Amino acid sequence: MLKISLDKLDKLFEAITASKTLYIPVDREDGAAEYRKYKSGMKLSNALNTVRSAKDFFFPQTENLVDFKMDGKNIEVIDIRKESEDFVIFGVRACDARSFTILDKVFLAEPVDSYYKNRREHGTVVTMACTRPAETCFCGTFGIDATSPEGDAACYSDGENLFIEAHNEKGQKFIDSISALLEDGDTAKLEETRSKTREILKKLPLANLSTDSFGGDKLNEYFNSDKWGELSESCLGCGTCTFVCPTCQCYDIKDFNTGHGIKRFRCWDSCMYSDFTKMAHGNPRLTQLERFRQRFMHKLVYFPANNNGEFGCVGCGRCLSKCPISMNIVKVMKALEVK
Amino acid sequence: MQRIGVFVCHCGTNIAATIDVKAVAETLSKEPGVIVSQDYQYMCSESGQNLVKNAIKEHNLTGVVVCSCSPRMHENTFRKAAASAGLNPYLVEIANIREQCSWIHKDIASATEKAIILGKAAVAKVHLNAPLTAGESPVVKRALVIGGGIAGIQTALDIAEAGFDVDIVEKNPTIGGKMAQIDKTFPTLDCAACILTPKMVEASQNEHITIHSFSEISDVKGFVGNFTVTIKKKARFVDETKCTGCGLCTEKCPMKKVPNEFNMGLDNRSAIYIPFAQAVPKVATIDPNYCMMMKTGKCGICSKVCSAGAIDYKQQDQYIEQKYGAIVVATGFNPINLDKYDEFAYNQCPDVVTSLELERLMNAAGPNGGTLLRPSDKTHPHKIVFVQCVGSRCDDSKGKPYCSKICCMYTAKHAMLIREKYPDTEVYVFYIDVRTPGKNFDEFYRRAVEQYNVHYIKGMVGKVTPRSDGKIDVQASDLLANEQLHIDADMVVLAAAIEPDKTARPLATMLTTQMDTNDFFTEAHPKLRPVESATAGIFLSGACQGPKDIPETVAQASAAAAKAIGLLVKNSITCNPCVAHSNELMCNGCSSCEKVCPYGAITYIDKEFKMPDRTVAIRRVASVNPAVCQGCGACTVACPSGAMDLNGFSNSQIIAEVDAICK
Amino acid sequence: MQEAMINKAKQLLSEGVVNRVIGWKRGEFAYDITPAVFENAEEIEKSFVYDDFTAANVSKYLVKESKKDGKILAFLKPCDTYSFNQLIKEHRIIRENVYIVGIPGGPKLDAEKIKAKGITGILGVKNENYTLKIDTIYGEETMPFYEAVLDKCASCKSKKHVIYDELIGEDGDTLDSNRFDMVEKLENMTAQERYDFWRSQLSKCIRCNACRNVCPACTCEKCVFDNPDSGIENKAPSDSFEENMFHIIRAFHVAGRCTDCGECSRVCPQNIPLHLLNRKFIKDINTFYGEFQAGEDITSLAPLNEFKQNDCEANIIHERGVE
Amino acid sequence: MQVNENKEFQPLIVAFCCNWCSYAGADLAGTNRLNYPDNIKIIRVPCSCRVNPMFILRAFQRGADGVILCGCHPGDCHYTSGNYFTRRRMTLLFSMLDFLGIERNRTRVEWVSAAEGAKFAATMNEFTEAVKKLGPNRRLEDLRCRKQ
Repeated sequence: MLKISLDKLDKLFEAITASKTLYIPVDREDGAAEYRKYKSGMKLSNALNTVRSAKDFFFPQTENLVDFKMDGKNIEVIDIRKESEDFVIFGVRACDARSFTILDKVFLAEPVDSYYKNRREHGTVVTMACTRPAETCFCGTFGIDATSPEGDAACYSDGENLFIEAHNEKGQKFIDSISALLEDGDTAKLEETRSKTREILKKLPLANLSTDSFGGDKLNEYFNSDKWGELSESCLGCGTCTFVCPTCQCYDIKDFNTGHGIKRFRCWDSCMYSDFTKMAHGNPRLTQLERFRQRFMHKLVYFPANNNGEFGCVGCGRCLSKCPISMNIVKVMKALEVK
Repeated sequence: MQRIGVFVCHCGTNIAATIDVKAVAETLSKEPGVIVSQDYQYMCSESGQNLVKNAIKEHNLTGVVVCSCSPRMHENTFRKAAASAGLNPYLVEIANIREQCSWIHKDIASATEKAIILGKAAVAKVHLNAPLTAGESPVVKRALVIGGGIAGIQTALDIAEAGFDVDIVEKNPTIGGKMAQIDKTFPTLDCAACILTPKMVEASQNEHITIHSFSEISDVKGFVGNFTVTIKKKARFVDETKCTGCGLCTEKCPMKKVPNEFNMGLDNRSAIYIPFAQAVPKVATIDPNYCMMMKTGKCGICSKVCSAGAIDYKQQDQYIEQKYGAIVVATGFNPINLDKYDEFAYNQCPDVVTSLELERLMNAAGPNGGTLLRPSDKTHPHKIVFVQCVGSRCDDSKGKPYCSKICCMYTAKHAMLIREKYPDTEVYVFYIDVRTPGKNFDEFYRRAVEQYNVHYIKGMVGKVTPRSDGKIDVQASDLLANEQLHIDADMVVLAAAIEPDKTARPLATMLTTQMDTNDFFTEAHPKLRPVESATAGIFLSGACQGPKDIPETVAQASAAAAKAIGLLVKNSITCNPCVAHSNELMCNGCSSCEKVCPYGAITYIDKEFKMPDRTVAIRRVASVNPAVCQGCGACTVACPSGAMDLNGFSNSQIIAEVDAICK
Repeated sequence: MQEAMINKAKQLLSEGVVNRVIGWKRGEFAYDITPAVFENAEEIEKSFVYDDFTAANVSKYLVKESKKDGKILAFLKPCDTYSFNQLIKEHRIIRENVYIVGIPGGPKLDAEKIKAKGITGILGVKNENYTLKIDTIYGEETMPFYEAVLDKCASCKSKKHVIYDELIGEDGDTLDSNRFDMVEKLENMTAQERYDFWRSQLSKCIRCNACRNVCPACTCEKCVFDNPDSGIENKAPSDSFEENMFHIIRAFHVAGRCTDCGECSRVCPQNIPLHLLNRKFIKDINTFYGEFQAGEDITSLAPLNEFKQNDCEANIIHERGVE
Repeated sequence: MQVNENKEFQPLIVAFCCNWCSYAGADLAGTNRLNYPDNIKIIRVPCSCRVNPMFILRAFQRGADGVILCGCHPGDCHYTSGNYFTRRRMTLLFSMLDFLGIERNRTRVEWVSAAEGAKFAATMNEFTEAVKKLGPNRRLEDLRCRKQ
């Protein structure tokens, strides 16, 4: 496999930025990590995950769709879409990488979301295998191997070198663009690291969590479960879980009056909000219980029902550490599952 | 869809000279919702108003914007015009392009641009105007007059004359006020008591008038047409209903060393007293600070001699609550305290007196039975110096910045009366200016100078020094002769400035009326609404509004009465529809709005609601009484959930204006 | 303490004094505690927890819970009692339906602070003489207890319960906290530095509304930011202005009502120090209008609902400190 | 609001004026032909206490460079107490804006009576100058609203 020494990472990043915009996870002052546009001197974060997932790159929190220019009584419609520039997201973890597959099923199915598609086509996802999973990780539950992340190209570290391999044509192009920096390397140590990580993954507290009880055919079993009341009673109805989630894909379309025109934009929405999918008659889900149930039923039942059994969760664990009242999909699955 | 008409006024050249009104009309015609936009020479003229009215009818307008002078000037005019054309008057907005544009800017281009922006803001606002209907609130057919001087008495008599019940609340044991203390009145020199006391009697006998003497206002709630007032009847320790006013108790009372307020402390009265012979009500009052029985429990003579059994040493303050439709304030004035005026030796020398003290010294019912004697040695004064403007027209903090208005005339009166009665007495008057506008006033003053040879000297008295020989050295400057004078006077009379009664300010707070920095009540408009306060239903009578002489006071008292009657004859009054209202679905019952409401217009009710989660809940929500609310909007900002909004100045309307201006 | 609380809860349930208990429920890990309502002794035995991680302020839940049938037992930490009192003052809680047992408060721990040290794979946390022994997948780690304390507990304002029906343990006093230190530090910066500081903080906002939804002072039926009629409704921080608008207006709406419970900062997934905005208002109120602690009593007027005729003029802002 | 080399920066300033005192004071300034800059655009409110902090932020969002609030002098409020509440609210709000690093001279509260036309004009002249010195509002604007 091709490799580059870890202490030459900055050279690698410089080389990437020569042709494309590069985003890497970096550490913030508060200890958390976030993706930033690479600038010389930035250091790749060692954190397992960023607070916000990588979905922002393809499905940003807010996105302008169309502008209306108003002049007196005249309205002019302006299509503001333009071709994205090529960019690379580096260091995406296996869970987030899988989330793109899930988002693709939503946004690239007919009718295709042209805004999403545009970004997706121009973005190269370079993933990074995990070596230090956290107690909140449960990607294995969804068949994800944290040591073999998907993506256009994948990176693996053995502590000294970074190994890179392509998964597809786009990934190969990426590797070609930086090939001058790469050399062939011995993967013996890497394999050792990976198997060590696999051992750790097996020992994680949530390693035994199973999706066996869930799936597209389980609507009747769970919809009227009496567990929802207890599970949702302390839910604050905030959007934290939704907004840190790499697979949540709901959005609202709103108009913003700038004074001289209208900007029609979409922004993330959360099914936990009381005005989610508000229609002329009001909100279809009137209680927090219903809204709470919606989120988990969607991930565990409705989404697999419509997507050949694929679940709407990748086990990244963000909601486990970020929910203000520590209620999350793991607790829901454990409460509902049939043993 | 809105159908808005824009009307741009030239105001002759007032607007048109600086603003391209055609361009304004043209530009605004392109605003969304505007379907007609016109300009006209004088929009407020009858033909201008017709233009608006016809456009409303012809184009079936849903909103009107008039770009003209200040809304404070003609908003009502155009609202009425709209109403007469069938458009709700509150669908009219004014863009102020005269006072706030054409009159202050010179450059035509920029002034026109600004006028267009102001017009756009008004159009943006009118898009969101809602038709408002004024509510009605019933009127209690009873008036309260606070103060029982000549102003209060006259107001009460006039209101009673119209057939309405009226209560007078007077803080002293008798009504009559300052006028009762005055000897003669200018410019006719007739006796004050002779003209006042019949009115006092008339008031006491009028079936519509109730006099609460020795009483104060302790609380005022409510609003125009429906005030609830708590009156504190102070304990006088004499049962008013039993006392016949025979005066035996006052004769027999052993405690006779009490300074007599009515005679300005120039003589003494007993601890149980009737202020003066013609007092109304003629009822005795015990002064608990001096009464031996009250202080030591030993005496009780008055109780023993009272054949009516009216004495009650254990009497308590009583509180009565009464509803009124209108309130007239007639709290009057007092001469200022002269403690700060050491240069006039007022506190050092008993023969330096104020003009009001002089009134008592000269009055037949006064301490000397009407003979003018020096307070110190009871001798006739042969040389009297009058000092004008003591504390009036002062720049410093000691006195008052205003002219007390009555001093010039009463001093001329005093001088004339003294010269008339004691021709051997020399009278000097030191003045800054002599101000005698008024019917027969200047003639009166000239008589004092020409006929009675009163020495008027333009100049101020610098220092008054009591001498050991009993004379008073008055050091003054004669500005016309440009020389320093020393006069060895026997008496000095100070024309002390007058100021509002000390009870006025707390009262104003209770009434939520405005006062100026001198504590005079502020009228709603200095020219056009001189007897109304800015608070609806509160009227102003007499010197509480500013210094006045008796004829002016009486005139204003009758005017205030007329205004109060005008209110009382109505069965109900139309309320200002620009009031706050609470969206009960949003209200969370936190009480913030109630806490900031100056009118107590907000109450809370427990109401059953179908909640969004299908449950039924009883919630505490705010409810605004539209008759009480005056529309300030304090509550709208105190409300965190935005449940409180204000008609006519709603959040969305103001935001629309902001947006239009910042566009 | 947990034992005493469980016994008290079981006792009050069996005596029929209350029919429900609000407290905290054990989670998957050492730190993921969820506020919960317990209806019987078994549930309590099974999952009731009170330890170094039970930081959540449960008083806001009582807005809803106190309107249900029967009386509920609430275990309130000293800081929680201020929130509770403030809610009574604003007529949001029916006092008679709540039985309050005052319990000693923090300092409570912040799992994020442990994780920020690079400690991961946490399986258990023990406090041994104020050293945390953290059992992880990768072996045992240690760190000083006080380095893992929640910000809100690090500057505790009071150990005193301002309202309770009974207490477990001793009541404490109000404390001279250093809670305004950071506000002061910011005040002493230049406007540009302050601007940069807040930009870097507020730009992290993802508008999840956790701060608002957890806030015991934010109990509006419908928040202005959720109400399209308010003119400022928005779901996303579409522009840096929106970030400012949301946080300024939210802080203003709770000014004089915020008890400084610190929940806003505790729950922020982006670690924005939102409590500094509230503390700025509290500090200003104390300076301009006299010491005021929201929630201390249920009668005093909120500083923005009263005034003095000789209050300082707004332009005092222009005259002081660094621009 | 344009900045170019030939032309001095012309700030946009929103003035909220209470109907009873300051709006009347502005009228009086007009009646007396007392000039003040056309940068000032007045919005009439019944009382200064009607002004929600929201309105002020909204103005800045939409491109205002300064906001001034005028009301009756303390003690003279037509509604007796409105401006006292205004004073507290605005003191805290302005202090908060300052705390966030927004230039403090962009906001102002002034008490102007119906009789103080001259004071109104002078205040507006002075405030406009102060805002001019600061240049365009960048820290509290909404880029979406900026004119192209």
